[in-house]
Amino acid sequence: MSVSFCGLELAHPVINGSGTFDAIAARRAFGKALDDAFPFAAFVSKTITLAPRAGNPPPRLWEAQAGLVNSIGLPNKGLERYMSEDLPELARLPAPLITNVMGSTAEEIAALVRACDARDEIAAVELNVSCPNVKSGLDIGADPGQLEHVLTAVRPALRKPLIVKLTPNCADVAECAKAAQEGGADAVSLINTLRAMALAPTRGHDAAQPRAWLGGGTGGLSGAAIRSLALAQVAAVAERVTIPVVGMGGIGSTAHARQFMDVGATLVAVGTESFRDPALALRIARELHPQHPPGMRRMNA
Amino acid sequence: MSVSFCGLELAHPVINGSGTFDAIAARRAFGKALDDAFPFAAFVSKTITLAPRAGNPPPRLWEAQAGLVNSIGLPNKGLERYMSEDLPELARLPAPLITNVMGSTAEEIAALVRACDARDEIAAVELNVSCPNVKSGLDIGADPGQLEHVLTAVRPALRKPLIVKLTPNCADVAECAKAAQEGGADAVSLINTLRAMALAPTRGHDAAQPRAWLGGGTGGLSGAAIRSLALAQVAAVAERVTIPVVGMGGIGSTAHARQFMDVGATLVAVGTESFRDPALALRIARELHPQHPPGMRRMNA
Amino acid sequence: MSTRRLPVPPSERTIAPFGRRLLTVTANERLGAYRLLKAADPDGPAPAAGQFAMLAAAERWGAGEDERPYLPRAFSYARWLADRRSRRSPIGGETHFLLEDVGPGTRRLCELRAGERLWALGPLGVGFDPPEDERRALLVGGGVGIAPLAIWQDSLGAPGTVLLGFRDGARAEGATLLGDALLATDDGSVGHRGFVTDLLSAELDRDAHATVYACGPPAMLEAARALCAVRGVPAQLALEAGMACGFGACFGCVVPKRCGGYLRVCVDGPVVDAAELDRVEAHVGSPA
Amino acid sequence: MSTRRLPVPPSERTIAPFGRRLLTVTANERLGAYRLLKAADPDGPAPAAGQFAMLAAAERWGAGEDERPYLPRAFSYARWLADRRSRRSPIGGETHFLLEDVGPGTRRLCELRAGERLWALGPLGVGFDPPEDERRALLVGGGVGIAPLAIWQDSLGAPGTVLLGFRDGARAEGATLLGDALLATDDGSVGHRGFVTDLLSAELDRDAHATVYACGPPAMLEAARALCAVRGVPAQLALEAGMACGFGACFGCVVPKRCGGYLRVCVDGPVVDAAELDRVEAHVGSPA
Ligand SMILES: Cc1cc2nc3c(=O)[nH]c(=O)nc-3n(C[C@H](O)[C@H](O)[C@H](O)COP(=O)(O)OP(=O)(O)OC[C@H]3O[C@@H](n4cnc5c(N)ncnc54)[C@H](O)[C@@H]3O)c2cc1C
Ligand SMILES: Cc1cc2nc3c(=O)[nH]c(=O)nc-3n(C[C@H](O)[C@H](O)[C@H](O)COP(=O)(O)OP(=O)(O)OC[C@H]3O[C@@H](n4cnc5c(N)ncnc54)[C@H](O)[C@@H]3O)c2cc1C
Ligand SMILES: Cc1cc2nc3c(=O)[nH]c(=O)nc-3n(C[C@H](O)[C@H](O)[C@H](O)COP(=O)(O)O)c2cc1C
Ligand SMILES: Cc1cc2nc3c(=O)[nH]c(=O)nc-3n(C[C@H](O)[C@H](O)[C@H](O)COP(=O)(O)O)c2cc1C
Ligand code: FES
Ligand code: FES
Repeated sequence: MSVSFCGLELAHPVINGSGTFDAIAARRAFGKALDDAFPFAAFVSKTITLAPRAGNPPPRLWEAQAGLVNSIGLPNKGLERYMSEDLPELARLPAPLITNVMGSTAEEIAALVRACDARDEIAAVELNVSCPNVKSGLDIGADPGQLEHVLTAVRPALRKPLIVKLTPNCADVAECAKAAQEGGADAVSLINTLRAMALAPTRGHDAAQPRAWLGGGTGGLSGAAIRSLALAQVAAVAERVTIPVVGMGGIGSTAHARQFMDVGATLVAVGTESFRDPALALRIARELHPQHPPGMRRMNA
Repeated sequence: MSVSFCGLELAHPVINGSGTFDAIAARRAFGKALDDAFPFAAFVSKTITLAPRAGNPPPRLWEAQAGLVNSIGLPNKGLERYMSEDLPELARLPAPLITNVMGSTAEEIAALVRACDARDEIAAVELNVSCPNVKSGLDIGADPGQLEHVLTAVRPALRKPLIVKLTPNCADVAECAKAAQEGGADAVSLINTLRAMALAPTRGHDAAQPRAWLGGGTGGLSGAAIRSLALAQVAAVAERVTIPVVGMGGIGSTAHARQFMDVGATLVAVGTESFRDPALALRIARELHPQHPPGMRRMNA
Repeated sequence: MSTRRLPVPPSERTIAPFGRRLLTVTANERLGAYRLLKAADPDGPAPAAGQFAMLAAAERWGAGEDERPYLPRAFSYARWLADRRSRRSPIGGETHFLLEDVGPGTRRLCELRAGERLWALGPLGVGFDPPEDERRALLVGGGVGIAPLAIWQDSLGAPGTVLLGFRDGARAEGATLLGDALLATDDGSVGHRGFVTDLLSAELDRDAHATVYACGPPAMLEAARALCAVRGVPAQLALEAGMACGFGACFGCVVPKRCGGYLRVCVDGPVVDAAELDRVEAHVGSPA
Repeated sequence: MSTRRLPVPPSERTIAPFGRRLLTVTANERLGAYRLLKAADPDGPAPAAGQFAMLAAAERWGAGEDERPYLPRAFSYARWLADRRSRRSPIGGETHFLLEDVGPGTRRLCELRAGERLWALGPLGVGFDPPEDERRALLVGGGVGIAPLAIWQDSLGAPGTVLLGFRDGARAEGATLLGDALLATDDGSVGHRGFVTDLLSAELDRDAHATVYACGPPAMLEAARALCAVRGVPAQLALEAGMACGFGACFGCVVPKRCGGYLRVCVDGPVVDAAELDRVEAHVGSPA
């Protein structure tokens, strides 16, 4: 039931959403059982940036209606220590490694991508373009023109497949996907979390100045609550582009995974729902019909 | 506990979301009890267009996780019959009437607005700018420049307060709100439903070609599931504009209403949650503290 | 609760109290493949036959399959037993609903136990009209669609002719909800093997001076509509459609009208004159 | 289920099976203001004291206040009774959790009845380390935070010195979970009127050659940490934080480290050496 994706041969069509599974921490919790029953056909790392980031102050989590609002703030060791400390561990996983990177300028992104290009342990790169532009404050991925421009600049630095993780916080995600394709993306993945907010609970309504619950102020909504929004975005994107699409957003069952493939996703990613059961993706992969017609059709296209 | 909003004196800060309450139909179901305990401080009509619209073919409803996806398709009698048939009935309501209108060109909008200006039964106009632009396909409200341009053109046609109902399907809703203010809006309301999709359920996975469930193809998500997204958008808008903000999106309790006011909404609107209990808005209005600090502060500003 | 059955005044529509109210489950009885949910509705007005209520469990409404249900669900009043104290007032009684488990909402309601509570909004919609010019009432029901015919039979005060169709024997046990009925089952396990509409056409051939009251799956309703149409027999059809609100607010529950456009099942129906429709489409948003 | 209590091998961390598993509730007993939830965990390994599990009701997890809960909730193992059959294997036993109803998730778990099932992922995190150089174990608990001290007392094999603090008498009944403990209550209804940390400082003044094992509200943990720090007494603190996953995936459960940066309570804790922290911040995402 192998699936070919950007030249990679994957055991099945289910991967993880970046930042929703830490294989190294999971090894500490589940031991070798994790490697014996590794749920993902490819492992996507948490977003890596050039410089280390501590992430946002707590609280970082808010539980919403059938969803989760997080403001983790992309904590990571930074490129250098990721390469020296994490890569050897991740290379031992029984699945190809996709490294997710983010930068706020073309130069930063190029440096990240170049570093990934140099390491054989990395099979492909996923570029997170949900990074706020320093000038406009908008995600650099929200403006099709700017996105294509950045990609054209950085694409030559990578000989491996480039997946662009689109931002859902835009007016026309399909247009952004088209721009990514024009810019040289080999695939696009979506959706990332949607901008959300929560206020600290107040017992009764005390006069106390209301304050945001999340240490980061605002956060991103994920999980079951966003599935119908994600399905609409994935369908719109798959209609517009010819490159493969990685669909995600609230996938919590094999039926959900099929829906995303039915609207044109080649791969699906499980994110928040893994928090309810880390082995969920494994169950989905096993239950999925090996050659799922719509998925295959688009892949062989 | 009256609240002043764009020069209107309202009994309390709770109104209805356009298209989520049909006062005329409700009278048939609940009789005069509706008028005796009318839940809304002002009544917002369903969106009215120049020409009559039958709306989308069924199915029009999909129940999502703590949410509803609808593709009603803005059925309405058209401006002329709304004025002749509905207005007399709506004028008898114990609350001022806000007529919600939508057009796809500045000319259409101007005609609608002018007609509303001529009728004393109408206290204010809400302009729904979630209408797809014929050229770009994007909502006319999604592009700040275009929005300000349209508003500047139509604003002179109305001597009454103009509320602009923003579209949430944009990259930067606060920028759109600012544009609305520049264009002459007296208030902005948000959020409208978010583009969503659902596939028809398949018992097991039959080979049958998967098809969209909704007759309209895609629809809009509303209800509890979108509350954290709505709160973030309302907060962002209230920070950017000086005109009053009408906040809505999944409000289902007094606590929720307070949260929207805490982030800067002057009025709140109840929509989908009214479907669970048509008297919900009444309960919220009664439970709300009359002079809610943040709300008042912004109003007297 | 001491109650006695009272013929419900045959008025087309009872006005609902504004706002949902809490009912207390008094019993939840197995009726073959169905559940008969009984609840005390002390503040509810006597419904007109054919009207429905929007129901939701007061606790844990949601968290079923795909985190649903979220919105309340529509159910026909199957019976109304007026409280004795209110013999003179039409307020207060025990209400019965016939439930078929077809998804997360009905599943949750089917598991309610005596003493648990549910939210109800209703009575909603327009019910059945009594027959005109001495026509006999011909009640035709399919599956769980027999529910509104039971209360209609009560309010007519006379058994009349009742034809009921079911998929199988387990479902046919639901027929005990009504007085002496002629049965048909798809598998022939009870009564006539075949469609209830076979019985209907025989009845109409015998005596067409009748008004047909039909409720059931779309295919059955369409067959009944057609049978009546060719014979010029007036028919009132109780329709179903997926609903979000039940009181005309969402415009979600529409079915196409003969004259073009749509009608809202929740406020223009659920009972409609067959003449208003071209045909009964396989409805969506509720079980086929 | 025939079981016998076995001292749990004091290993810092037991590896969890990969994937959540279904447990069956065997009892849900009232313990003053708390509930003691007992469940059969035939496939679960014996946890190390201080470890926790992520729990969710198998049915109707959600649809509470604000449509929550959605994610599972973290609970310390309070006790582990190994199945007799598995005397030689560490697999299979009855697990106990002490619950305080503070919101939609705990409320749902508190209402589970014997025979109902719940999802469990665990044992997770790192537990307590035995005392070194003959120090005595000094167990200090506050409120529902006494839970991990009970299983720690079991696995130490000796009662040791146990100091427990509660808000009131109803909560103080939770103390029966552990062997002979000294009590303090805020309202003085039971034992010392005041803070459990008053008892702790007295104990440390009497004999500071101890290792302190503390679990409870942040204010209590911080007071205990400070008391130990000034006296150079080693302390192991069982922390709490709002969690989404429990296995290091979400980076949501962080607390600031002394040396800067954050540690993840679910994988670097919940039991941490007090020396790793500057101070215990009022944690968020779980009841104060
Ligand atoms: C006026 C009226 C009277 C009724 N009277 C009765 C009665 O007396 N007894 C009775 O048992 N039933 C009655 N029904 C039908 C009942 O309302 C439905 O069976 C119920 O709403 C189903 O809800 P559910 O959650 O159990 O299943 P759902 O899954 O919500 O609904 C089942 C059907 O809805 C569709 N569906 C599936 N998923 C979704 C989704 N996510 N969103 C929208 N649609 C979906 C499919 O077609 C599926 O077959 C009546 C309906 C109406 C309109
Ligand atoms: C390692 C560990 C061990 C634990 N052991 C135990 C134990 O043995 N027994 C026990 O009773 N408890 C224990 N807890 C605490 C328990 O996990 C929480 O009480 C539980 O998660 C609360 O969930 P809830 O849904 O009941 O209440 P919630 O409302 O989810 O949580 C209560 C607190 O979370 C915050 N909050 C409110 N709303 C939200 C929201 N929407 N999103 C995020 N946060 C919100 C507020 O601070 C509130 O006081 C432990 C926690 C941890 C981390
Ligand atoms: C706690 C958390 C952390 C995340 N971190 C990242 C990240 O580092 N990089 C990234 O591209 N996406 C990140 N995401 C987004 C997910 O990869 C995914 O796009 C999103 O959550 C939607 O999928 P889901 O609903 O299945 O979780 C994160 C999501 C969550 C919930
Ligand atoms: C069934 C339905 C119909 C709607 N019709 C309209 C409409 O005609 N015009 C409009 O501006 N908004 C319309 N809306 C959007 C609501 O007014 C509101 O902005 C949105 O539903 C979010 O609020 P809620 O989550 O409280 O429902 C509609 C929403 C629903 C659910
Ligand atoms: S169900 Fe909402 S209009 Fe009929
Ligand atoms: S709870 Fe997810 S990392 Fe700790």
